[in-house]
Amino acid sequence: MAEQVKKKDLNIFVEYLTRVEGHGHIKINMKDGKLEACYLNVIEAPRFFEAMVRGRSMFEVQHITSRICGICSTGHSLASIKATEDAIGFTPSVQTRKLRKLALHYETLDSHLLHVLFLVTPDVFGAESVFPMIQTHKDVILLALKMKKACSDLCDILMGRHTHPITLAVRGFTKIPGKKELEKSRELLGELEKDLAIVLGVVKLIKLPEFERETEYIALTHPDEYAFLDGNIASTDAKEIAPRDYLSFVHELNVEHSASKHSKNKRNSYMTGALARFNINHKKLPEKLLDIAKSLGLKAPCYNPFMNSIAQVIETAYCLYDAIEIIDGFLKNGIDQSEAVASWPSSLEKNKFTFKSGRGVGAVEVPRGILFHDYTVNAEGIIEKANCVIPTNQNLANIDMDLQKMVPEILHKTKEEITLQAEMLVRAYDPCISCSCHLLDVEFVD
Amino acid sequence: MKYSLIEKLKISELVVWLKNKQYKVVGPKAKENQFVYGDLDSPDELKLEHKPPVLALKKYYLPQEENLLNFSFGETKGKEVDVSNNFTVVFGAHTCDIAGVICLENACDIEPKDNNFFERNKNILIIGIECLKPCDEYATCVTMGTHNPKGGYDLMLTDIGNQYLVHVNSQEGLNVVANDKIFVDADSEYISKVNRIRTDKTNVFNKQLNVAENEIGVLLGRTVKSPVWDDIGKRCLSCGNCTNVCPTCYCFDVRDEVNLAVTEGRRYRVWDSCQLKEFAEVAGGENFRKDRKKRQQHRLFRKFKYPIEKYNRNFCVGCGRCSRTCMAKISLIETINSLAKESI
Amino acid sequence: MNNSLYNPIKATIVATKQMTATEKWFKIELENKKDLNHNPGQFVEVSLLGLGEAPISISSSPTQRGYFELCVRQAGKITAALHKLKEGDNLGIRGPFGHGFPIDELKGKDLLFIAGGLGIAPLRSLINYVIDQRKDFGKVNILLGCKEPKQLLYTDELKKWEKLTGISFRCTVDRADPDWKGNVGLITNLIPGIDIDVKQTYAIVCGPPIMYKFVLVKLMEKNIPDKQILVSLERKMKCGLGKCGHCQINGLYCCQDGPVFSYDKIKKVEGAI
Amino acid sequence: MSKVRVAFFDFADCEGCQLQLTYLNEALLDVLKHCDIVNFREVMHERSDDYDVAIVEGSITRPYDVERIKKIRERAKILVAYGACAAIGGVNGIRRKYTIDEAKKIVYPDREFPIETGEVKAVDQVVKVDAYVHGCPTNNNEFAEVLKCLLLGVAYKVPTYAVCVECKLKENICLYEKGQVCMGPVTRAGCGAWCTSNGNTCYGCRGVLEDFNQQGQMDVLKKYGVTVNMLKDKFTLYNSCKMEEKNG
Ligand SMILES: Cc1cc2nc3c(=O)[nH]c(=O)nc-3n(C[C@H](O)[C@H](O)[C@H](O)COP(=O)(O)OP(=O)(O)OC[C@H]3O[C@@H](n4cnc5c(N)ncnc54)[C@H](O)[C@@H]3O)c2cc1C
Ligand code: SF4
Ligand code: SF4
Ligand code: SF4
Repeated sequence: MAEQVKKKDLNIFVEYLTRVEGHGHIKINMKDGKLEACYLNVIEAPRFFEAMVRGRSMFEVQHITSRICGICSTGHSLASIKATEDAIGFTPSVQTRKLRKLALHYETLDSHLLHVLFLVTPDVFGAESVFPMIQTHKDVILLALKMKKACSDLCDILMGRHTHPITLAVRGFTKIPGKKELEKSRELLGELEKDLAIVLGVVKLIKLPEFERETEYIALTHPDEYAFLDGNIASTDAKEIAPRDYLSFVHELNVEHSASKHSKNKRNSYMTGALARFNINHKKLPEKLLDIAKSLGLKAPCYNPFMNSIAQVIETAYCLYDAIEIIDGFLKNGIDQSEAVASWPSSLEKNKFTFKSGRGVGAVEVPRGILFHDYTVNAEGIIEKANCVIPTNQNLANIDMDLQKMVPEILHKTKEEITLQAEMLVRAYDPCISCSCHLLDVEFVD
Repeated sequence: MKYSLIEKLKISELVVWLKNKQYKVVGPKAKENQFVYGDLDSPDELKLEHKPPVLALKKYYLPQEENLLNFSFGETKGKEVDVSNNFTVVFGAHTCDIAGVICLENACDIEPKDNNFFERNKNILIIGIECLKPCDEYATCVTMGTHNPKGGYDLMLTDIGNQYLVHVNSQEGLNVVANDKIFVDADSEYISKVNRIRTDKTNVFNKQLNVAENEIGVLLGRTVKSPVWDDIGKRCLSCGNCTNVCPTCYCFDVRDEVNLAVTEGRRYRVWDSCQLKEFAEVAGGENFRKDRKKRQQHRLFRKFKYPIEKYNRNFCVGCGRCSRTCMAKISLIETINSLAKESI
Repeated sequence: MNNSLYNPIKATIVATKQMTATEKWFKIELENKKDLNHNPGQFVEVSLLGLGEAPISISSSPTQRGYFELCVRQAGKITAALHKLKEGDNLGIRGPFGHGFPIDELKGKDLLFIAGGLGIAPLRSLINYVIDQRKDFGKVNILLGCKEPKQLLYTDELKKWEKLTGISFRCTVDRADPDWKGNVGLITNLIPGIDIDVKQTYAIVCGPPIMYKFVLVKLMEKNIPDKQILVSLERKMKCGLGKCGHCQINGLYCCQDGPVFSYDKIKKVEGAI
Repeated sequence: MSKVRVAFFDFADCEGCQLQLTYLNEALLDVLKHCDIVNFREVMHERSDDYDVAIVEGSITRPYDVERIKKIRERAKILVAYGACAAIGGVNGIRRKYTIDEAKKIVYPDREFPIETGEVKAVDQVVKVDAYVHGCPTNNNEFAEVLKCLLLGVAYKVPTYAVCVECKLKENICLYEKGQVCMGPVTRAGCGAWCTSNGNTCYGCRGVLEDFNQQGQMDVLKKYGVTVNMLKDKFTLYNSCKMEEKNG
C-alpha cells in the first residue's frame, strides 16, 4: 500500500499505544491539508493516589505511592520519602544519601537498558517486537537479558527487589548491605561495565529521524554532580528555583483528551527527561562521556526529541560509573550496618522520635524526567494533602506539540511510515515500557 | 574421656585453626537484638555468651529445605541427591540445643532410618558451652534436666575464670585437643572445680515447672478438657513459629518444583508445622485436627507424652524458644503450671 | 544411597477403566514385571515427579502375580493428573507401605467385611485373597454401601461375588435410582441382620471417616470383641515412612503402624476414630 | 504438551507485576517453549483474540473495564488474576473510603471535562477467576509454579498458612519482638517473607488469610499497643476490597 503523494486527508488512530501510568491512543486527523487533531489521547483508568494517601501515616505513604508506577517505583519511593522528610524536618545521614543515589542509579540503569535494548533495538533491526528478535538476534537478546539480570540482582541486594523496593524508608534503609553484598555488587557492576561496551556498539547502528523543535527544558541541577537525587529545579527559560517552589514552573491543566493532567510553564509545553537533563547538566559529565555522546551525534543543546534515547545511553554509562564509585567508597571506608532503621518507629523508640508538621516537597530525577511529590503532614504524622506530578504527564503537552510540528513535515511519506514515526516519537520519550509498544488497529481515511 | 584446658584468649585461635583445616565453622552470632547460628567468617563473630539462637541446631542436620531427588520431567525415577556435607564444627552450642540433637537422632533412628540425618551427623563436630546461669524467664532447662552437659557433644567448655575446662567426649574431640599450641591437659584439681561449679549452679538455676519432668505427659493426658486449652486455642494465631524454632520438631512437607522449561525438577522437603490448618487436612476436606486448640494440644503431647512412650524421654529440651517467639505470648511454663494447678 | 527411600521405582500402566465419574481403575506392572510383594491392606505412594505423590491402597490380591491394581478417586492435584494417564504411560511407585491385614491371625476365621464407598479398594485386596485361598478361611460376609448406585465400584466383580458360594454379599445405597433393585439405606442398617458367630468372626471395616463411629456402635452391639475389629484408616501422608508427621494419630503413625489397626489398639486413642 | 496460547491484559494498576516477568531473564525463553504469547501490550505489537489463558493484571474500576473483563472471561479457558490489584483489589481499594465524587474532587479539583471511573473491584468481584498469583508485586517463583500447573492442567494451590512460617525459616527476628507491627500472621504466605526478610514489615499484599484468628490477632495487636486507627490502616492498605466483602 505504498503511496508517494502528499496527503491532504489523513486519519490515524493508534489504539492502546501509550499510557501515562496507563494507556493511550495516538490520534492524527487531517482534513484538506489542515491538521484538525493531533495528539496523544490518554485513556488510563484514573487511580486517585492523592485521595488514597490522604489520611494515612507518613511512614506508609511511600509504600503506597510506590504503586503509582511499577517501572519507576524506586523514584516514586524516593520522591515520597524526600517530601516526607522535608515536611517533618528530618535530614538523612550522608551514608543514606549515598545509598539512595545508588538505588536511583540502579533504577535508571535498568530502565534505560530496557528502553534502549528491548524497545529501540527492534526498530534498528526492523523487527516488530523483541519476540521475533529471539530468533534473528539472539545475541542481542541474551545480552539484554543478562544485563537486566545484573540490574535486578543489584536491586535485590540493595532494596530487596526492584519493583516496589522494600528497604527504602523514611529516615533511611531498613536493611543495609554488608561487605559480602557490596563485593557481590561490585562484581556485578564490573560485568555491566564490560557489557556496556557492546551496547555502545549496537547503539551506533541506531538511525534516528531528523526532526527539531526547540522547547523549554526542565531538570534538577546540582552544583557538584549530574543531578538525580537532589538539587534545585533549572529551566532553559528561567532562573533556578528550589523544589518547594516547583508550582511556579509546573502549571498543571486538565485537557479533554486525557485522563492525565498536562503541564506547562512559560511556553505551551516543556520537556523533561534524559535529553532535558543532558541539555542542562552536560557540564557535570566526565569528559569521556561527552566524547561518547559526540560520537553518537549528541551535543548540547540538542532540540531533537528522538535523541532522548541517546541521552539515555549516556546516562546509563554515567550511572554505572557513579555506582561503581559509590560502592568502591563503601568497600574502602566501610559501611555502617547499624544505621538501619525501622520503617515505622517501633514502640521502643516512639518517644525518642520527634518531628514537626508542615509541607514538604521531594523532587527526584527518574528515568523519564523530573518527579515531584508534595505532602502536608499534620502533627500526628498523618498526610493531610498530597500532590504528585509525574514526568510523563509533564511531557504530554510537549509530545502533542512535537506531533503537531512533525506530521506536516513528513506528509510525503506513506501512512505506515508516518504512523511509525509518530510512534517512534512517543516512544523516544520513553513514557513507560507499555507506551513504547507498537501500534494496533491503524485506521486510514484518504 | 579426658579433660583439657584452653585459655579464653585462645578461642579465636582455635576458630581460625579449625577454619584453616577447611572445616566449616558455625556458631551463635548476633543478629539485631538476638542471635542466630551462622558461618563464622571471623572469630570475633562468635558469641559464646548468647541466648538460644532463633533456629536451633536442627537446621544443620535437617535443613529448612532439603533436596531429595533431582529429575528430568517425564521420568519416573529421580537422581538421588548426595547430602554428604563439608565437615562442620558447631562452636558454642548450649547444652539444651545439644539435647535437641539427641532427640532428633532418636526420631531419625526409627526404621526406616533417616539416612540424611546420619550422613550429616557423621560430619558434624560439636563444641558445646555450659551455661552457668539461666537464659531468661522462658527457659525450662532445669526441669528438663538439660542445663548440665549430658553427652551428645565432642567437646564441652565450662567457664572456670580465665580458662575453659574442656571435657573431651569423642575421638574427634581428642583429635582437636591434641593441638598442644591451644590446649593443655587438665589435672584432677580442675575436675573437682567443675563439680563445685555445678553444685553452685543449683543456686542460680530454679526449677521453672511445678511438675516433674517425667510427669508432664501424664498431667497432659489428664487435663485435655481443661479450660486452659480453650484459652490457648483462642489466642493461637497458627503462625507455626513455635514448631519452627523448636529444636526437636522434625515434621516436613514434600514438594516438587520444576523449571520453567518444564524439563528438569527437584523433589525436596521443607519443614512443616502441625500448627497449620492444612497439616492434617486431606483431599475432600476432612481435617483431623481442625481447631487451634487441638493442634496446640498435639504439639505439647508430641513433646511430653508420645516420646516418653516411644523413646523414654521428653522431646522438650527446655530452651524456651517456643514461648519466647510467640507473639500471642502462649507460654510453656504458664500452660503446664496452670494445668498442674488445676489438676490438684 | 542417601535418598533411596524417596526414589520411586518405574511402573507402567497396562490397563485402565473409568469406573465411575470420579473413580478410575489402573492395572500396573512394575519394571521387569517384578512382584510388588504386598500384603492385603497395604498401600503404595504413587509418584508423578514434578507434581507429587499420593498414597493409594493396593486393591488387588497378592495372589495375582506380575501386576497390581489401584482404584483412584479424583480428589486433588495428583489424583487429577493420574486420571489423565492412559495405558502405556509410566508412573513411579514407592512401597508397599504400612501394616496390612494380619493374614495369619485371620486364617480359619469367619470374616465380616464392611466397606463404605472407596473403602472397598483396600478390602477388595483381602476379599480376593480370601476367594483365592478359600480353604484357609471360614464364612465370609460382605457389606457394601455407597451414596448412589452410579457410584458403585467394581460392579462386574460384585456380581461374581454375589454368586460365589460360602460368601454372602449385601449392598445398600443411600439414595436409589429408578433401576436400583437392592437395599436402600445406611450400611449400619445391614449389620443387625447378619448372622455371625461372634467368637469366630473378624470384622474388617473401611470407609469414609464418619462411617466408623456408627459402624463400630453396631458391631459392639453384636458383641464382637474389640480385638476382632480391624479398621483401615486414612490420614494425610507425605512420606509413607513414619517421618513427616502428617499421618500421626496421637503417638501412632498411620502409615507405619497402620493403616490397618485393630480396634482394641486405638479405641483409647483420642481422635483415631 | 501442546503450546498454550497466553494473553496478558491490564486494568487499573502500576504494571509492576508484568514488569516482574522481564526479570525471569533467560527463563523467559524457556517459557516461550511452551507458551505462545499472543497478547502482551507491554512489549509487542501483534495481537490476537484467540487464547487459552488470560493473565489479568489490575483492578476493575470503570464500566468500560467491566465489559472488557467480561469479554476476556468469555474467550479464555482459564483466567488468572495476576498481582494484588487483580487478586484482592490491592492499594486501589483504599479509594473505597471515598465516594467517587469525593475522590474526583481531591485529584481533579477544577476539571471541567468528565472523567470516567467507578467502584474499585478485584477481578473475582466481577467475573470468575480460575487461578490466583498474589502479591504486590508478584514473585517469579510462584508465577513459575502457576504456569507449570497451567501447562500440566492441574490446579495451583495458594498456601493457606501465614507469612510467619516463611519468615521464621529465614531466621528473621520477629518484628513484634522489636516493638513493631506486622501483618505476617494474618497474610497468606508464598512470597518467602519478602519484606520482613529485608527489614521491613509485612503489609499484607498477598491478602488476608481466609480463616485467620480475628480475635486472637486483635488481642495481640492490643497487647503491642496498636491503636484502632493504625489497625484499620493495616487492614485497609491492601485488603479494602476484600474486607468489605468479609464484613458483609
Ligand atoms: C492409606 C491410604 C490409602 C488410600 N487409598 C486410596 C485409594 O485406594 N484410592 C483413592 O482414590 N484414594 C486413596 N487415598 C486417598 C488419597 O491418598 C488422596 O485422595 C490423595 O492423596 C489426594 O491427593 P491429591 O494430590 O489428588 O489431592 P490434594 O488435595 O492436591 O493433596 C495434596 C497432597 O496432600 C496429601 N493428601 C491429601 N489428601 C490425602 C488423603 N486423603 N490421604 C492421604 N494424603 C492426602 C497427599 O500427599 C497429596 O499429594 C488413600 C489415603 C491413604 C492415607
Ligand atoms: S517445646 Fe519449646 S521449650 Fe521445649 S524444646 Fe521445643 S521450643 Fe524449646
Ligand atoms: S516478623 Fe511478621 S511475618 Fe515474621 S514472624 Fe514476626 S509477625 Fe510473622
Ligand atoms: S511480606 Fe507481606 S507485604 Fe511483603 S511481599 Fe510478602 S505478603 Fe507482601
